Amino acid sequence: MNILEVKDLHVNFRQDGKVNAAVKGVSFDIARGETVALVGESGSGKSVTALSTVSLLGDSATTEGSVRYEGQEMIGANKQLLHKVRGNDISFIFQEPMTSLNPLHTLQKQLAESIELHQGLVGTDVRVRILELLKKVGIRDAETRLNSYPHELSGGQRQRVMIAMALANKPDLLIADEPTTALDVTIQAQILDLLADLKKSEDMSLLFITHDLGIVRKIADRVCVMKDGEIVEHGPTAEIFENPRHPYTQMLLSAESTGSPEPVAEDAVEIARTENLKIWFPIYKGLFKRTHGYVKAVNDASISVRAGETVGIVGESGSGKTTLALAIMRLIASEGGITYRGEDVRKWSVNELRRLRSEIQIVFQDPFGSLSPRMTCEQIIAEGLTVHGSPDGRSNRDLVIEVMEEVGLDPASMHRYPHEFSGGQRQRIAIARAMVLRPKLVVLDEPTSALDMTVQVQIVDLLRDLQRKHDLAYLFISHDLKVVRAMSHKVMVMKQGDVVEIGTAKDIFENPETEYTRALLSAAFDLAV
Amino acid sequence: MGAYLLRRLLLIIPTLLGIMIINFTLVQFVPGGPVEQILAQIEGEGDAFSGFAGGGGEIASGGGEDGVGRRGLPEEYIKELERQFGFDKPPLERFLNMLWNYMRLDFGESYFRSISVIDLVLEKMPVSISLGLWSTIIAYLISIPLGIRKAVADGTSFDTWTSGVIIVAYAIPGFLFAILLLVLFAGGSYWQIFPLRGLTSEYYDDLSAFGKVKDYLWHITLPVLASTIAAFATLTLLTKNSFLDEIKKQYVITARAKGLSENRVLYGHIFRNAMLIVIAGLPGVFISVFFGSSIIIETIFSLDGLGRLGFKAAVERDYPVIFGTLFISSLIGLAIGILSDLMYVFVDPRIDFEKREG
Amino acid sequence: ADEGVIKSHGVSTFGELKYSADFSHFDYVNPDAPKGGEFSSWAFGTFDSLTPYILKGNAAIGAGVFYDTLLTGNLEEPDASYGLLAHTLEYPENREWVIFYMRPEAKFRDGTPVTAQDVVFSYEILQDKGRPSFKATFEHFASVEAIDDLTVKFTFKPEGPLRELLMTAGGIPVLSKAYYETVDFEESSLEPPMGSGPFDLHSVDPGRSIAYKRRDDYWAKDLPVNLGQNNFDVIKHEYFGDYLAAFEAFKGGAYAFREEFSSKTWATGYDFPALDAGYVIKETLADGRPAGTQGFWFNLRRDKFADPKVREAVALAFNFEWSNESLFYGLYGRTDSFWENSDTLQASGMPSDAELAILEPLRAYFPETVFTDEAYTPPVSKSSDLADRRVLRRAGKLLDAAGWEIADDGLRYKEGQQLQLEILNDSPSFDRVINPFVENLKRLGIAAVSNRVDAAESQEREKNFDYDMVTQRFSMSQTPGDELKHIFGSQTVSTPGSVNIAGLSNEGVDRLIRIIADAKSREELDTAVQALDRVLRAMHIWVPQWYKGTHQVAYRDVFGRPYGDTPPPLSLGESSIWWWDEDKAQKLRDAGAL
Amino acid sequence: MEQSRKRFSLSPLNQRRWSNFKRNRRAFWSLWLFSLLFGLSMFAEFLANDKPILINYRGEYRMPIFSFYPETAYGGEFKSEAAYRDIEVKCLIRTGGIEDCLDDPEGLIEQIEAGQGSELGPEFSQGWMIWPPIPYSFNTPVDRPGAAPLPPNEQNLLGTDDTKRDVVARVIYGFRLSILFTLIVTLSSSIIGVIAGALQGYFGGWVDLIFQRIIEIWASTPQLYVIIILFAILGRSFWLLVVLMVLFGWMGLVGLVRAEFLRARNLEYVRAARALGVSNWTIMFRHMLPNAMVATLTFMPFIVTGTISTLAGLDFLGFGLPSSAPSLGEMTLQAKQNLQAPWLAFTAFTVFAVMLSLLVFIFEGVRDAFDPRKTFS
Ligand SMILES: Nc1ncnc2c1ncn2[C@@H]1O[C@H](COP(=O)(O)OP(=O)(O)OP(=O)(O)O)[C@@H](O)[C@H]1O
Ligand SMILES: Nc1ncnc2c1ncn2[C@@H]1O[C@H](COP(=O)(O)OP(=O)(O)OP(=O)(O)O)[C@@H](O)[C@H]1O
Ligand SMILES: [Mg+2]
Ligand SMILES: [Mg+2]
Repeated sequence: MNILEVKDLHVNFRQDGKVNAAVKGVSFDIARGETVALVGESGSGKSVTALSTVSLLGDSATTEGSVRYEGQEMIGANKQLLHKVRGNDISFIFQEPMTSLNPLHTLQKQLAESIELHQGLVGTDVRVRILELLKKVGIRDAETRLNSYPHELSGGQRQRVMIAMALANKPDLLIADEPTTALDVTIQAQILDLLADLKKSEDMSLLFITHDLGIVRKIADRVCVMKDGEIVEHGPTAEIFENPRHPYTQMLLSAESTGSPEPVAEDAVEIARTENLKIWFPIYKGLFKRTHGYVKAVNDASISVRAGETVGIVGESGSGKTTLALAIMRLIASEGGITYRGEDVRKWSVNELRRLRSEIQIVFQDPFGSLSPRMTCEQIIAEGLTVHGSPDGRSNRDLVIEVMEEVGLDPASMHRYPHEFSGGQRQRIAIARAMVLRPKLVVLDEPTSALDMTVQVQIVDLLRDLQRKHDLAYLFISHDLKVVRAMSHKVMVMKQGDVVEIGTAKDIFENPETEYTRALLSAAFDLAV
Repeated sequence: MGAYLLRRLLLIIPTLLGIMIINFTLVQFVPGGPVEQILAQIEGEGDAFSGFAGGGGEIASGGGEDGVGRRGLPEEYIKELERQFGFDKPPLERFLNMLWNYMRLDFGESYFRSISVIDLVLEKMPVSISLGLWSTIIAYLISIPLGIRKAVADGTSFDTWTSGVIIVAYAIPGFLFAILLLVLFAGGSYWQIFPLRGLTSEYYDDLSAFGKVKDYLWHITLPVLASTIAAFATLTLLTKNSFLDEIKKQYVITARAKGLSENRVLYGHIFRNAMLIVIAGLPGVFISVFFGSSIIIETIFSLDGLGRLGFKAAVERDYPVIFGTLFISSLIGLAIGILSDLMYVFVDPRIDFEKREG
Repeated sequence: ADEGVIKSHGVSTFGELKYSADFSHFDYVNPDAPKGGEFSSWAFGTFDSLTPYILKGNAAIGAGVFYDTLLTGNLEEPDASYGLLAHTLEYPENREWVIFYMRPEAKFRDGTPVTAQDVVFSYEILQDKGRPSFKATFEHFASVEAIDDLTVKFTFKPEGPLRELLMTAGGIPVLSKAYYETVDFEESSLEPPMGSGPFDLHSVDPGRSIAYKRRDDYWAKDLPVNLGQNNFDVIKHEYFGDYLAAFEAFKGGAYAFREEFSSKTWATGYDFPALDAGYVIKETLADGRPAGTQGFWFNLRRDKFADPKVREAVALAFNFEWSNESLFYGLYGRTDSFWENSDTLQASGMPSDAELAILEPLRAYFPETVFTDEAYTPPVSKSSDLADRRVLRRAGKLLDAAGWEIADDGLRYKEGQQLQLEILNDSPSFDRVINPFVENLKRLGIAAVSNRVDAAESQEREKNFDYDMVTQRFSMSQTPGDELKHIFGSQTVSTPGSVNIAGLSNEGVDRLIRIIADAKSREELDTAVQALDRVLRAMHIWVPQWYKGTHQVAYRDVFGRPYGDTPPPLSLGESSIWWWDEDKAQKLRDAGAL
Repeated sequence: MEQSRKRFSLSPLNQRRWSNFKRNRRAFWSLWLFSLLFGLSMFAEFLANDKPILINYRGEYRMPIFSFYPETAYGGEFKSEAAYRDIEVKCLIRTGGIEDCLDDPEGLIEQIEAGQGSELGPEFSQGWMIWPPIPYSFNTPVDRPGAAPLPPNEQNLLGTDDTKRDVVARVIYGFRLSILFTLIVTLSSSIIGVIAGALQGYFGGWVDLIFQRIIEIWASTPQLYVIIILFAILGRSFWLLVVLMVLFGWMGLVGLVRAEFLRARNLEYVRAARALGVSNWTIMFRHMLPNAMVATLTFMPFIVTGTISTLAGLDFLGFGLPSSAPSLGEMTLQAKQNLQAPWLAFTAFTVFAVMLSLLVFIFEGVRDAFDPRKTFS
């Protein structure tokens, strides 16, 4: 019996009288205990389809068609039914974990809420259950983390909280929208195992939306391929992978970031370096917020990057990569030396720093959060230009159009607000914003996590292209080791705030020194096989 | 945070000092002083309230007591008065004296009554608390849920008509409304349902506990109604707009996806995010509960509260009362300011007060 | 006794007394008035003390009822006093001292006798610690001594206004010395103070109401001066913070007697159910006292007002008739004299021979019109239009004559100086009177403005004579005397804080005041006052305003009173000589209106 | 659309906002109505005045609203400004300055009306005047018999106030005065307040600490005394009150804006803007302010009316504008003192209610237009 049947689903967004069709007649179903993967182009309507199953789209969307959960019609269903089904029967893991948690509630509160609501547990039982869940999703020191707020967590940690929340009530159907994008491969494997367990023990069904075809191949029973709001092809996983019929599917399957970066010139100047960088976050306790201990995000990181060089930073989730990136950008306070082109920027005043900003750029791990909600795409991308002037005297508008095309965004959508884009589109806006300034050094924090393979290839090519042309230096943070390998000259491996290994990409990937790196690599490349 | 708090607490001292200096200096330049007030009183003038309390006689007051109006006060007695008030001393000396006394929490006595400033304030508190407490409670109890409902029902006819009602209510000048209530429901021409003045009846002390409560509520109905009528608009619309800002955010969808009921989503999740300003304003509201005052409503309903006290002291140049109440209320205000900043952090733990640069 | 020493049961300014020593009661009372019932009225604002006579605290209205005085007045004779605590007084013809012989039966409320020591004590403490006005009152007292327990002697400074001082002495409230040994006189309190007066405290609800109850054991209740008075068992004053609320309360029956001072309320407010049903009576009764001397006073200290023509012109711009009709419901009369509403004191027509006899020697000091014209009366303007062309024409001519010519901008200048006029005002209810006046002044080309300030500022500016024109009212005595020199005399012209608002400094006026103060008989006095009135009016030192020679009252129909439509000239005596009429009250009760 | 872009050269975002705003009919019409009323009131002198708009006197055109003419310029007797409402002056103008007007104006006017003007002799030269629809200014006493306040009739559509001045005229001028006053005050104090709050919230640290203390000190200054002192020194005037109100009014928003900024400065997009090298100023006002404006925008209409009410309150207590000034506050006070004249209360209330509703609706529209997530059908 099918647990979910979607028939001829249409979703339209109204905006300024215009209608924008995001989903155009999608039909599929999921049987009990089955895993269906929804793959496809970024912006093709996967998330929208998922959200519309339990009416979670905003007012601006009109949904037509039929979504039946265990035979009950969900579109236009009454509140009681929706409240009962949501969270208990159908659980969600949202694509953007960074913004999906209530910023003012502690982990414990957010997790406890659904447990209390649907399971009727109270008191210590809840706590026990929460700890159990957190352990399952691989969060270390779960106990000390219970009172953390979302902003104190790394991207991967937040994503795991989301997962724990979704699994808390042992749902019948789990809709997972890119659930592992922010996770390193070992954790990813752990999560996937967990899901598989649950599937087996609870007969859980799974709608899995992802760009990672490796995962699809590993866990999905069936695959639906979406493009432009329609399902262009579907069938059993093996079949699709062996024998893709639709040209887009074929393209998607064949796309892979390969190759390696151009070698760096011997005499390339050093753009930036850090020396023994240390970032500890104090843990506060009590009403008066006395410092109680420290989260040692980064302990002792020394790193250097030269013009035209890409340094890949990999490491388990929560190992301090983002923190390190932010510190290099001087966006958070740190101890230790940071030099930029040989100058010690720590002593720089705010104004001097600002000059620096046109040359070093960052793509944030949380694209949604990093886009001003009340500025349009165009304004956001052009912002840097208005500050620093456009590099070659062309009008901002032209440059914006150009860079949007480069990252694969439709320039026609440049007057939209960030929330009107898909996850992958937002990520590309963030990349466009950084690249339009033609900086010297770009810190890329998970820049491809929400991109499907075709776009990812396009972006990787673009980055390499720019690097070649302009001698750019990249600090490339990613869990996707394939992309790292394709991009990096040097790789740095981090673990719990420590740099465990650093070396050329070749060395690291071929002769990892530490056990940790080896585990990472094997997890990553085993999966791919 | 501890250091910040300490800093804030220590800064209270210079702030208070600054307030007192500014005020003291200012007062030196105000035309007329308590002596003039006494002269005016002796001549039968100088009631601060008759002007807007409807004392519109065209026969000027004059003459005053004992025919002094016909005679005027000899200059030396004016001097004597000044000496009594201490105005013969140089300002600096007076100021330092005052500070020294205040440091010992001795706020002195009113120039015009044998009552210490503290007792005077305490005497007026019941009225102010009655007005402040009830109207605040009513305003909050109605405005916040209403605002939330309006946010949820944004653009519907419910939203429209409630807006209409609260706006019209806001637009009614409070004192006009008060007068209207008084004439209609307490006056001698229409319905004599409510009492005209006061907080309690004369025979209050003889009433049973329940009777006392009833009597009290019966008395404050009209004044509270009059002072609350305008209070809904801002709070309701603020609530509504704050909610509108949050209601479509991603985390709300998460909350909904958990299967929470609409009310739990609204009150459990959005509320804290949306209402930072309202919640953090609560300590401030606390002040208005205790020191809330409206001269005009107090006047119309013959209530003797802090509103009248303050205005009277200002007009009569009753400096001990002015400075005393100023000092007390500033002190409380500064403390409340700290509290309210702490509330920010309590509501939104991401907030801190440290220096941030570009 | 010495020659020329007078011993009497009473005294008046010129010695004449209507009632002889053996009178049984005042004519205007009903000696058999029934006792009982309650009289209630209202008061504005709040009170917080029961101790009058000191600066601190806002004493409840009527708080003087706790005390007796040595002498007491009545409601017929403006300046006669009869013994109350004193049965006899003794004074020389020049009135430089007075001895009061006190009644031995006089007792304080606690039963202790009232003695001469108490009188001395009262004088001293009032002088030392009482309201500063007592200092002014006692300015010319030289000494007060108790000759024995029941005899007290006041001695006055010879330069003082001896004619009145002994009556002033007789008016001192007598406090209990013993009582103030334990109680601090200077601190205000809500404890009823110790006195020998006819009332005791009935109830007090701070800030809201005060009620006094008649003392049945009042030692003096059967004295002739008290007979037929103090008829109510309880006298109550309800306090309201708002005039309208007070009026509403009256309509609703919260208190029984109300005198209306607002022309608007009188004209528009009195049509409520209780009145229509006849439960409330509305009456206009004659007021026999001189009306207050109310007007806009020029500040003659300022050069621009030096020329009387300017002052007259400005006065012409005030259209009383229009104001009366448009703003006051026609309820007021125009004031033209400084002793308006007094037949005997105000000047009229051409000066009489007697007046001339006083005025002639001073001719040089006064404008010629004093002798050639009838006493000045402001012309009657049209009431239909604010601006009466005829009157404004006259005013314009006067200004032209004074050298203030209109320039091309329509404003008046003299020697490059603009004619400006600021009317200082501290009463919001006067705005509507002053603004039209200002409009008219502007039509004359005077740059006039109305400036409203708060009471203390106004007081400060008045104290320092920093104004062009200001509204002031003096309640003039029936028996004017030495005090006139404070208002019109040159001695006070530059004393800050004096009541010489106009800044008058005229030798002739000073001499006239002297004559008034020295008048030996009422006729002499009347003539002299008339002469002064005539002179002052001719000098145009003010813009006279208006007066009301009546009491406008409304009351529940529960009272009886000893007179019909003509009350005693000095007061209605509503709370003292009226009484509670149980029959009427019963009728109202039956009708459910009480 | 194309055209409007050229005319205002709106950015596409602002176009989107503007079209969103327009789609909110209520807000849109409120804006129109408000602009209309405001615009009309700017021409108050032509709507309600005690001087004619245009005079033809002996063939010469005169506009007394702009220029000063003494009565003598019309053949009259006074050298001060002609009182055009006087029947005598009217007669003078219509007859071309015939002196008999000063004695029997009614008769002469009748004669002209009967068409026998030419019989008045060679001096006669027919003139005319165009009067504003309401022939009273805010301070003109109305020539109607009876005691003020007079009830409405065809001569005074809303009756007169307690000084016998036409209420319609006073409302027109009062509206202008109040609106101008409040717009200037609100605008200035909001700008100052928002900037101050933004600086404090954004920078935090000592900037915040010191600034807050200054505000605390300043806020405890007794306004009433400052007003009294400055009035005593400088005299009562509109501009002085404006300055005073701004001086004390700007603190109202500081707390709110500060709080919003304290929160917003931690958000990721601020960090992103910082990473872009955007200046602090731009971050504050381009990135954060639009997101931290909820409270400000909500409060704005209330600040506007609140300012009017404060002005009214000051008038009420006697520390406001000069009493002859046409203030809505004075009208409310009169309404309270003259309950027997309900037209005063009615007028005051209506003016306030209309003004407030319009403002609230307008600002609601603005808020919605700036809300990226708001959808319009
Ligand atoms: N609120 C909205 N208003 C208007 N358009 C929207 C809105 N939300 C999404 N869209 C559009 O709908 C389309 C589908 O979006 P959706 O989020 O489903 O994409 P997706 O398949 O999940 O892509 P990604 O893999 O990048 O997350 C996109 O083109 C997006 O721009
Ligand atoms: N503001 C903060 N306060 C306290 N702890 C923090 C804060 N920000 C980050 N941390 C902690 O610092 C550690 C490193 O976080 P960081 O975001 O650098 O991880 P990451 O390597 O980027 O991980 P991911 O791959 O999951 O994004 C984490 O344990 C995180 O919880
Ligand atoms: Mg998506
Ligand atoms: Mg990270």
